[in-house]
Order: sequence, then C-alpha cells, then structure tokens
Amino acid sequence: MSDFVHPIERRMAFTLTSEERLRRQLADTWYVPRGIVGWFSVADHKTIGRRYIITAFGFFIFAGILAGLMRIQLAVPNNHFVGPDLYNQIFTVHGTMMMFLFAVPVMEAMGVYLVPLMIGTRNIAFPRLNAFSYYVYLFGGVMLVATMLLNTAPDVGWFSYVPLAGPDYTPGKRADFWAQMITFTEVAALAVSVELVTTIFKTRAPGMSLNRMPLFVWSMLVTAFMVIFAMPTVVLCSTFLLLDRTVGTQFYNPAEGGDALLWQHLFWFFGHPEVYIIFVPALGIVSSIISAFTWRPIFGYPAMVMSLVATGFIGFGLWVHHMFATGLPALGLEYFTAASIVIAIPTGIQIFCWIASLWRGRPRFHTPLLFVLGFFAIFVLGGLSGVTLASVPFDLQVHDSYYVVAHFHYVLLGGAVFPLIGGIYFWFPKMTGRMMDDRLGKVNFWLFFIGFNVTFFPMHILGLEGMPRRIYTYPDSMGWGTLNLVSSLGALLLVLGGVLFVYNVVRSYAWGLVASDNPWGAETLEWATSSPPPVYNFLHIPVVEGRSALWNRSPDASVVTGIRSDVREVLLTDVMDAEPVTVTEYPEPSIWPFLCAVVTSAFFVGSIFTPWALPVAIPPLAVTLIGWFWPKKRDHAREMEEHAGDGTVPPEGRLRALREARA
Amino acid sequence: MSRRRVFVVAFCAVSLVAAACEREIRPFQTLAVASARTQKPVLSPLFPGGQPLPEPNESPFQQNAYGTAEGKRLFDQFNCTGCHSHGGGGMGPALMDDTWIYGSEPANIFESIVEGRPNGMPAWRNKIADQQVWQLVAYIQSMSGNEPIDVLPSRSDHMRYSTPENARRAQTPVQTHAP
Amino acid sequence: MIFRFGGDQSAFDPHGPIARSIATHGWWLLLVCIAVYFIVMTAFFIALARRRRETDDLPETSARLTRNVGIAVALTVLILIGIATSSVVAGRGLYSPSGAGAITVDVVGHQWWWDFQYHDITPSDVFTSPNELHIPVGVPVVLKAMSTDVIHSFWVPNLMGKRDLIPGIVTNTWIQADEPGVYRGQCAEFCGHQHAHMALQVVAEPMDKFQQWVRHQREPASEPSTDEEKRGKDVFMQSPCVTCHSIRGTDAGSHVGPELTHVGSRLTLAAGTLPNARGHLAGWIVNSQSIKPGNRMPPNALAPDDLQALLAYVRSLQ
Amino acid sequence: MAVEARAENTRRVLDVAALPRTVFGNQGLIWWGTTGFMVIEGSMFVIAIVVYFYLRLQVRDWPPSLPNPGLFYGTANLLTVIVSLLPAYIAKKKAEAFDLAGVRLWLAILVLFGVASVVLRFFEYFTLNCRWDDNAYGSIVWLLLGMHTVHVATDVVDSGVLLALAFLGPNTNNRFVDYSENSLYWYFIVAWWIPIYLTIYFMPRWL
Repeated sequence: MSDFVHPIERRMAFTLTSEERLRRQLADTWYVPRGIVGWFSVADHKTIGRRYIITAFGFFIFAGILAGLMRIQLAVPNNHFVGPDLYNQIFTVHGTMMMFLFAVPVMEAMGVYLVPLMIGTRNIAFPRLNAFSYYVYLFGGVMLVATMLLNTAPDVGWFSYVPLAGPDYTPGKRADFWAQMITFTEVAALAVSVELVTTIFKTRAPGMSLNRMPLFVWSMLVTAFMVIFAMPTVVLCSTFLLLDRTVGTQFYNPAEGGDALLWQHLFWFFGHPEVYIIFVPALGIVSSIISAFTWRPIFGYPAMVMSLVATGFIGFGLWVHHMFATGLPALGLEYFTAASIVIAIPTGIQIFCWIASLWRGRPRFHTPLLFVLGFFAIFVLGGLSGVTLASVPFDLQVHDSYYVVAHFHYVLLGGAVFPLIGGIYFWFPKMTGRMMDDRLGKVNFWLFFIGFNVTFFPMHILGLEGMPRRIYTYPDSMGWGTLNLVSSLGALLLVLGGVLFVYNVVRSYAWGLVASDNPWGAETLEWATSSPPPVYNFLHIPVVEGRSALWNRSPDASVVTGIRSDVREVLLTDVMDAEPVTVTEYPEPSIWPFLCAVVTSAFFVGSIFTPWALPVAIPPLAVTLIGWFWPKKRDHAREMEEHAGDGTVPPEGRLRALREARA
Repeated sequence: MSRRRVFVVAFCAVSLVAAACEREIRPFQTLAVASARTQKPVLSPLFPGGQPLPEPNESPFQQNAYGTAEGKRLFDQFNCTGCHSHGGGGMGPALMDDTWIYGSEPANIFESIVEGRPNGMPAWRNKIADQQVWQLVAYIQSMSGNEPIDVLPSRSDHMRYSTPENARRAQTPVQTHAP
Repeated sequence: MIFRFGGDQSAFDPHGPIARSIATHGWWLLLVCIAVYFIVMTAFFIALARRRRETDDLPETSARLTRNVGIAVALTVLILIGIATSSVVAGRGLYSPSGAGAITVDVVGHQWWWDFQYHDITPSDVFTSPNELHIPVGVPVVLKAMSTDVIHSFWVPNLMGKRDLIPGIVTNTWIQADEPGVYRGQCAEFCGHQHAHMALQVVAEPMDKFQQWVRHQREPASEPSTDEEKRGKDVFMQSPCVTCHSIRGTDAGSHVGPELTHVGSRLTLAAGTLPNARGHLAGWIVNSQSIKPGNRMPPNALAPDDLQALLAYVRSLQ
Repeated sequence: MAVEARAENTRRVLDVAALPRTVFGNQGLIWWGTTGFMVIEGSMFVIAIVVYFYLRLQVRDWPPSLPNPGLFYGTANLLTVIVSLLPAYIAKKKAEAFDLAGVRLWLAILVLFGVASVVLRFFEYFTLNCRWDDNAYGSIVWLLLGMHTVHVATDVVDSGVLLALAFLGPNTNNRFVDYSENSLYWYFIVAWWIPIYLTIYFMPRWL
C-alpha cells in the first residue's frame, strides 16, 4: 500500500481509574441487547456460539434417542418393535441429523465461540451474518424434527441415493424435506465458514503471524476452506433432486439422458470431505487439550500444520471409494485406493506427534485428557479399519455392511465426539465461569468408553458375518442375534453416559466451583481474559510475542491502544504477519438478520410444495436484506467529529486531501 | 385473547398433522380384511346381480401419496395405457380432461374398473384386488389434477410422455352422458 | 467363541475363487492392522506411564523424538505401500473371469425380489428363475447386472463381493463356486421398505445336474393331475393372481410379479423370506403384507376351499 | 495527573490511532466477504458446468432430439455485460477517489446496463428451444441460465440500493468501499457469463 501508516510504539500510563473508565465504556459499547427483540438481535459471537452449541447438542440427543430405538429393534431377530416404514425414517433421520445438524454445526460453533478469543479480537467478522446463519440452521433442524413427528421424515438413507429418493419411488414430501434440510444447513455452514476465514485472516492480534497461530485455529481455517469448496456441490445436487421431484427436471432419469450415478459422484465429492470437516476441528481440540494437560507446546508444530492442510487437500481426492461396487473401470478404482491410503499418512504424523508430546510432557489426568486418550484408543482402530476399506477387493465384501457402520462410528464418535466432549469439559469454565465436576466427568468417560466399544466393536464382526446395513430386521437363522443383543446392551451404557453428561453440565452450571481466568494453565489467548469473557472479550487487545501466546508472554508485554471504545471498533491486521493495517467498525445488534432468516426459511419450506414460493418470497427477502444493510443516520455525524479527532482526512474535500497525500 | 391464540396455534398444528398423515401414511394392509367383497373366484361366467356401490371413504388411498404412486405404477403394469394412453386417451376415453362419462367420484371410478363399461372397458372383477383398484382410483383422479398438489405424482423414471401430473392444471369434473 | 465369523453369509467362509482371494487378502489386512494397532497403543501407553526425567526438555531429547517420529512415519508409509500392492494383486481377475464364461445370466433387481434370466439362442429356451440362481460347479458364470427400478446390490459373501444393480446401466461381473452347495446372498444397497427381505439362493450343482435342471426349467408348467389341482388352476386363472404372475403353458402371461412356472420346486418364497412350505404359501397368498409389509402383492381373501385348491395347484408346479 | 506520570505505572503500547479508518481491496473486510461468496458461487458454477459435460457423455447426439439454442439474445447479452465492465470500472475508480458525483453517475449507468441484461435474459429463455423437463440437457441448460440470472438480478438490485444510498446519504468514507466492492462483484458475474455462454450456446454446436 502506498499510503501505509505504521502504528506508533510508545509507553503510556495506565491507572485504575482509566482502566475502570475503559472497562465501563467498552461494556456499554459492546452491549448485548435485552428483551425479546433484543434476544433475537444479538450478534455477539459468544452468545451465538453458545446457542449454536446447545442447539447442536439438542439435536445430538434427539438423534441419539432414535439410535436407541434402532438398537431396540435390532436387539433380537424378527423383532416387531417398529415396522420397516418407521425404521427407515428413524435411521435416515439419525444419520442426517448426526451429520448435518450435529457434527458439522457443533464443530463450527466451537470455532464461532473460540476463534475470536484465541486470536485476540472483540467479535467474529460479519456478526450479523453469524446470527443469520444460526437462525437458518435452527429452523432447518426444527423442520427435520417436525417431519419426524409428522410421519413425513425422509426414509431413503442419509445419502438419499436416486432413483430411490427420486419422484418415482419416494412419493409424498419425505425426500423433499431431506433435500431442503441440506439447503438450510449448508447455507448456515457456508456463511460461518466465510466469517471464520475472514476472522482468522484479518483480525488476529498484532504479532500472531500465521506460524504462531494455535493449532485449533489452524484446524478451523482448514475446515472452513473445506466447507467452502465441498458444500456447494451438495447444495447443487440436492437442488437437482428437489427440482426432479417438484418441477419434473430429468437430471437423474436415465430414460431421458440423466444418470443415477451422477448423484453418487456429486454427493460423495461433498460427502467424503464432510467426514474431514467433522474430524479436523476435533484434531484442533485434541492439540489444545494435550498441550494444556502436559504443560508443553504440541510437538512438531510445523508437521502438524502441514498435516492439517494436506488432509484438507487429499480429502477431495477419494470420493469414489464410496462407489467401488458400482462397476466403474478397475484402473480408476485403484487410483482411489491409493489416494484413500495416502490420507492415512498425515493422520499418522499427527498421531505420532501427539504421542511424542505426551511422552515429553507431564500428563495430568483430568477428564478432558481422559477423553482425548479415549480418542486415541478408538480413533486409531477406526483409522485402521478405514485403511482396510480403501482396498477395493476387501471393500467389495464389507461395503454397506455393519463393518462400515462400525468403522464410521469409530472415526466419527471416537474421532470427533470424544474430543468434543473433552473440549466441553475443557472450555466449560471459560464459557460459564464454573468448573465441571471432575469425578462425575471420569465416571462419564468410562461409561462412554466402555459403552462405545461394547456397542460398536461387535458390528465389525457382524459385518464380516455378512449383515448388511439398513435392514430393519433379520432372520434368526443368520446367527446375528447374540452380537446384536450385546451391541444393544452397550448402547444402554452410552445412554447412561449421556444422561450423566447432561446432569454434570446442568449441575456444574448452577453449583460448580467458580473458575479462575486460566484454571488449566493453558497456553492460548482465550485464557488471558476473564471466565466467562466480557462482551468485548479483551480490555486491551494484546500483542502476541510467541507461538504460545501466554507461556511466551514477557512481563512487560505490549498492548494495543488507539482503538475507540465508544464505537465497535476492531483492529484489522494483515494476513501473513498480523501487522496492524486498519481499524474498522462492526455493526450494532439488529433484528433484521433474524427476520431475514425467518423469510428465508419460509421460502425453503414453501418451495417444497410449490415453485411459486420463489416469486412470493423475493419482496420480503429484499426488504429484510435492505433493512439489514441500511446505514444509520448517526454514522455521518459521528464520522465528522471522529475525523476532527484523528489524523485522517475529513469527509468533504477528500479529493484535495488525497492529491496532497499523493504529492 | 391469548386463549384464542393458543386455540389457533393448536388448530393449525392439528390440521398440519392431519394433512401430513393423510398424505404420508403407507397403508400397506388396511384393506387386507375388507378385500373379500368383490373378490370371489366365480367359476361360472354368470354374475348374480349387481354389486353394491362401495363407499368412497373405504379407501385409505384418497389424498394419499403412496396409494397414488402405486396406482401410477399399476396403471402402466396392467397396461391401462394400452387404451387410455397416459391419460390422453386413445381407444379409451381421455382421463386427464374434465369430461367424465360414468362419474368422477371415487366410487364411480371404482365401479367403472370393477364392472367394466360399454364400448370396450373390460370388467376387472376378480382380476385386480380391491386394494389395487383403490390405488388406481387415486391415480386416475390425480391425472386430471383432482388431488392435493402435494399428493400429485411428478415425473417418472421413464421416457417423458406429457407434463407430470403435478404440473397439470386441475380440471373440474363435468358429468357427460353415456354415448 | 465370538470371533467365529460363522453364519451363512460370512465373507471369511469362501467357496469360490473370488471370495477366496478376497478372504486371504482380508486376513492379511486384518492381521497387519491389528499388529499396527497394538504397536501404536504400546508406544502410547509407554508415553503415558514412563518415569519423567530432568532431561526431557533438553534439545537433544527433542531431536531424538523427531528422529523416532520420522522412523514411525517411514514405517507407516512402507506398510501402506505394502497394503496397496497386495490390494491391487488381490484385485486382479476380480472383474472378469480368467476363462470364457460357461453361461451368461441376467441378474435383474426388482423391489424386492431377484430375477435370474437364462439366455439361449432359441427364444423358446429362454427362461427365468426368480430368487434362485443355479450355477454349475467349477466354471465361471458371467452375470449381467441390471435393475428395473431402484439401485440394488447383488452380494453372495461366500462366492463374491458386491456388484450394484443400477437402472440404466448394465455391468458385467462373474461368479464361480468350487463345491456344490446352496449359498445365501442378500441385497446390500438400501432399496426401500423390504430391503431387509430381499435375499437369494445360489444353488451350485455338478454340471450334469445343472444341465438337467436347465432342461426341466425350459419345460412348460405341468398340467394339474388331481381334481383339486384342476380347481386350483381355475381359481388361479379367475383371481388376481393371473394379473401379475405368469405360468408358461397356461393363459397366465403377465410379468409384473415373479414367474411361477416351477415355483413348487423352489427352496424359498418371497425372496428368501419364507421356506417353501404349504402353510407359509397359504399365509403369503392371503395376506403377504403381514409378512413383508410394503411388498407389491395385494392381500387375497379367498374362500377356504378355493385357497386349498389354489395351494394344491401351485405346489404341484414342480 | 501525578499518579499517571509515575514511570512504574506506564507500560509499552502499540498505538494504532493513526491508522486509516477506510481501506479498499483486500485490506478491508468487505472484500473478504465478497470474495468468500464469489468463491462459493464460483465453485457452484464450476460443478454445474462439469455436470453439463458429464450429462453430455450419457447420450449419443447433443442436444438430444432438440434444436440448438438461438444465438441472438445470448450474444446480445454477452456484448451488453462486456460493455458494462467500463462503467463498473469507472465507478470503482471514482469510489476509490471519494468522488461522489462520479459514483452517482457511473453507478446509475451500471444499473441501466444491468437492467438491460436482465431484460435480454428474459428473452433468452424463449430462445433456448427446450423446456427444463424435456430431458437432462434441457434441465442443465435451464439450471445454468437460471443460476446466472439469479446472480445478475441480485447484483442489479444491490447496485440499485447502493445508487439510492449514494443520493440519500450518509456517504461516509466506508460507504465508498461498498461502492467499489460492488463493481468487483459485477466483474465476477460478467466473468462467469463468458464460460456459461459458451457452454449453453456453443457446446450443442461443437460437441
């Protein structure tokens, strides 16, 4: 930049009174609005993030209950607990909800809550978009729950293969609701990803160059990029499906030049990265917890970052290993075998680096670390069974059998949910200001760990014994009864663990020990502020001096001044080295994003029933959007006096001033 | 006031449930018990008198997406298309228009199928189970758009023959006289 | 023992060349993976349990760790290369038989039953065998995989891996059994309400018995001998049965449902759902929806004597 | 005050008060938001075009048993949007020079071009010579055109609102960033019309 202004380093006096004045001013500048209208206007990343997390766990519980119903149905052969019609809805909603309404959103929610704190800024970029994305996600999820209660739930499996999901073989509106649920959640996820990328690239505290970014932030960055490149595909192919079903397009109709495999290519081009979108943030959580509970930075930071990025790239190159049985040319299949096997390498590197960190550090076995250790025991096994699935011949036997069911529960529950629960135990004090009960936590862990393995390990054997997935019952003669019963009993332990977890959360929230700012002595910036953080996150934006923001912090560390506290000003830094570049202003809370989300949702649901929803929806949509972006009158007045203050040019005569600057 | 609002909400909820159930239920064996009526293997070609008109509300397939879709499949498989084409008509009358010679009520259509009609419509008594007749009835009504929009079938996975049922303009049935 | 991999559909109980090569490869995969798992876990537990030393934070310690991690990664890469190679080797000949196929059979998927169509140059000799694939032992049989409605997946674990049946696409695969026997298979791609009850039998017989079976299948249905069977035939012809099912040699010629010409000689009813016994057949005809909810066969309330006659006739179709 | 003068109460600070409050391009946030959504929509266009060629491989002749689309309106539209790059560019420059009069003028011209493009697009649908439900070819062609139409229409409305703001004010410094990034989004839309135009109108002739 030609007219690049450098910040000035100097010493400045601070007194308790000035600090107190600043604190008060920041508090009422970054206020969180009250009242009903206020509740729907909030744009603070912590509030929205918290709602995101709670909502996601709500769906997790609902989908978990459905899983319980499935285990009841399968516990004994020829069971008549639920019929095929209901069972198909149950397993479809279970899978759909776990993937689209729990796993991805909850990980992004952790990012929404933690990233701004970890990189030392006051709010997430585009806070109103953030609120909008939450409400769209919420309404999409509520819609799916409603369909389940209205006997209108999708019943074609979470990947809705056509033609079964097409107009000819799924009458009614069940599959349409599935396709629109995709649109809801993807709109939300894409919006959050754009916010996260911008936040991470532009609003890091001065000194936090890319090579000093916490691994969790790296993992959220990789995830956000994967979402941005993967999810447009599923939005597109589910739109094709909806159009085929409602207005009679022919995308998937072989008789009219369409193709059934097109769906599988498009869906899995999204669907495989999806797995890593869920799993990569969990890696970040694991790193945070390990470093905090060994009091050492993670071993091999550059290798870890490289592995995350590599995973993000390779993840797009192996979708066809979901289609080995379709009879595609053998040569292509072998390429995808190779690709699927290659992705084990970056994962391996990370596993080894973590083991090295544990070896070097002094582990303290609190609940969060226990969940991470459980993650090791489970995820390594799931990863290895994944390697076996990458081999075409072996996959031809176990594909779509319970072996696969076991595999992806090992990688998703073990690889993502265990670290997530650990992360909740880890960050709960930061989010609520109270510690979670460690003793209950340990019981909770062992219930989960044992319950999980008892439930899902037998499924490997069931798969090798030829039990296909998605069957609502099986004959006694197949000899699958015993293992299924064992598995169902294990599910009981999982349920107990879940209940205990919820109890622990509620109880600790009300009566837990009050937490200090940094109860675990962790290294990242979120622990530098109070627990729970104030609405403005940091009284002074810190200047980061090393990779471990807190551990490498010198006693006389510098802080940022010159950011106005009477308006919502945020410091922007440059992408690579986090040099201060400019100061920008974030919008106030507003009800418009919520209204816009309401209109959008109404449009999505309406379009299931008639194409006329589009023309009907456009005017209100335009109104809400204009309301959203319409400037406030006082901006102008404020800018006048603002420019009277600082060194920048006043609004009028800008051209002249600029010419002088150039000359 | 507030109670009124509660009532309205409750009413909407109930009607929503009702609509969804009617549309989405898969009544696999609702007619299993009652299906004996028109089905007696008759070993002599003589019929003992006329049959009582079945009540339309006996059918679980009106306004039901599953039944309509099954009817659409059977309409092909039983070769109704041979005479009626895909509703456009051929040897037999068109079924996607508004003219109904023998009545447009489900019961009338049921009878037309079971009893047959002059000028070529064969009697399908004992050849098509009641359950399937009712499914055909539901589909035949949908051909002229006389079903809720969310029940009408869309395109099939076949060659395209005409605008899908859910894209046709609904025809108000007009009773004409038998030729 | 829980690890028996028993049951009719075990992938580790191979009776054909394809299944055998996959099983061998699979055992190796599993053993390697289990070994790796235990090595990693050992390292993991040592890392947790070891006694901490003062030297842990010295740079040379880190250097040693770096070296060890490097070695571990190198080993991982080697193992993965090994797996990839063995997988490619095992994959050879999976897709097309070594020799020419003795016969070609169309495998057609329906909701929710299988149709196996045996071709022949003389059209009259073409016949179909629903839900029961008969093959000669020891020779490869070429299968043409196709579907008339949704995607199904043909899977007989004892003999071969999966091959999807995709509407609009015809792919070739093959199957071979090394010893005579009846091998159970099941649809492996979710295909709707009765995905769970879409099984099939592969009957492998010596060539001469197989030829004999083929000759028998080509014959039209046997004429009813007893009066009851005759009455049963009339019942069949004057009830909804005739609208969907065909019996070669009679007026019943519809192909909506499975062909019944030799239904009496089959092992199972309703795609492996019921054993082929008189009582089961009766229940199936009267109200199949209570047995296989959502299947395409409507309930048929027949008068008791009509039903008995019909049963006698259908059972007689050997 | 005396207290504040005491040395031990002072600490090192990084004073950013002098930094510019208004920056254009990738230094500011608006650019990142706009770019983010351009990437998302761009990858949707890529996938849609890939699908077009995938579907082409499924059939023997292309378009399957349908006449080729008529060229006139599509080409006219192409020319219109290419010419419209000029007002977009000038509007951007004027915005970056805080020249309000210039912004008003050229933004208005840009909106006019946008409206013209939408009108031409309306007639394009009638010259495609296929219906969306004829066959897969018709479906993907209508989808491509529809997706792009949505983008054009959105940005025309967007530019219209900005134009209104330019006249109603308040025209704060940062408002000029919006004016400038608006042109960026218009470039994106124009840039994508070229490959989509070629796909829709010439692939049927070339393939």
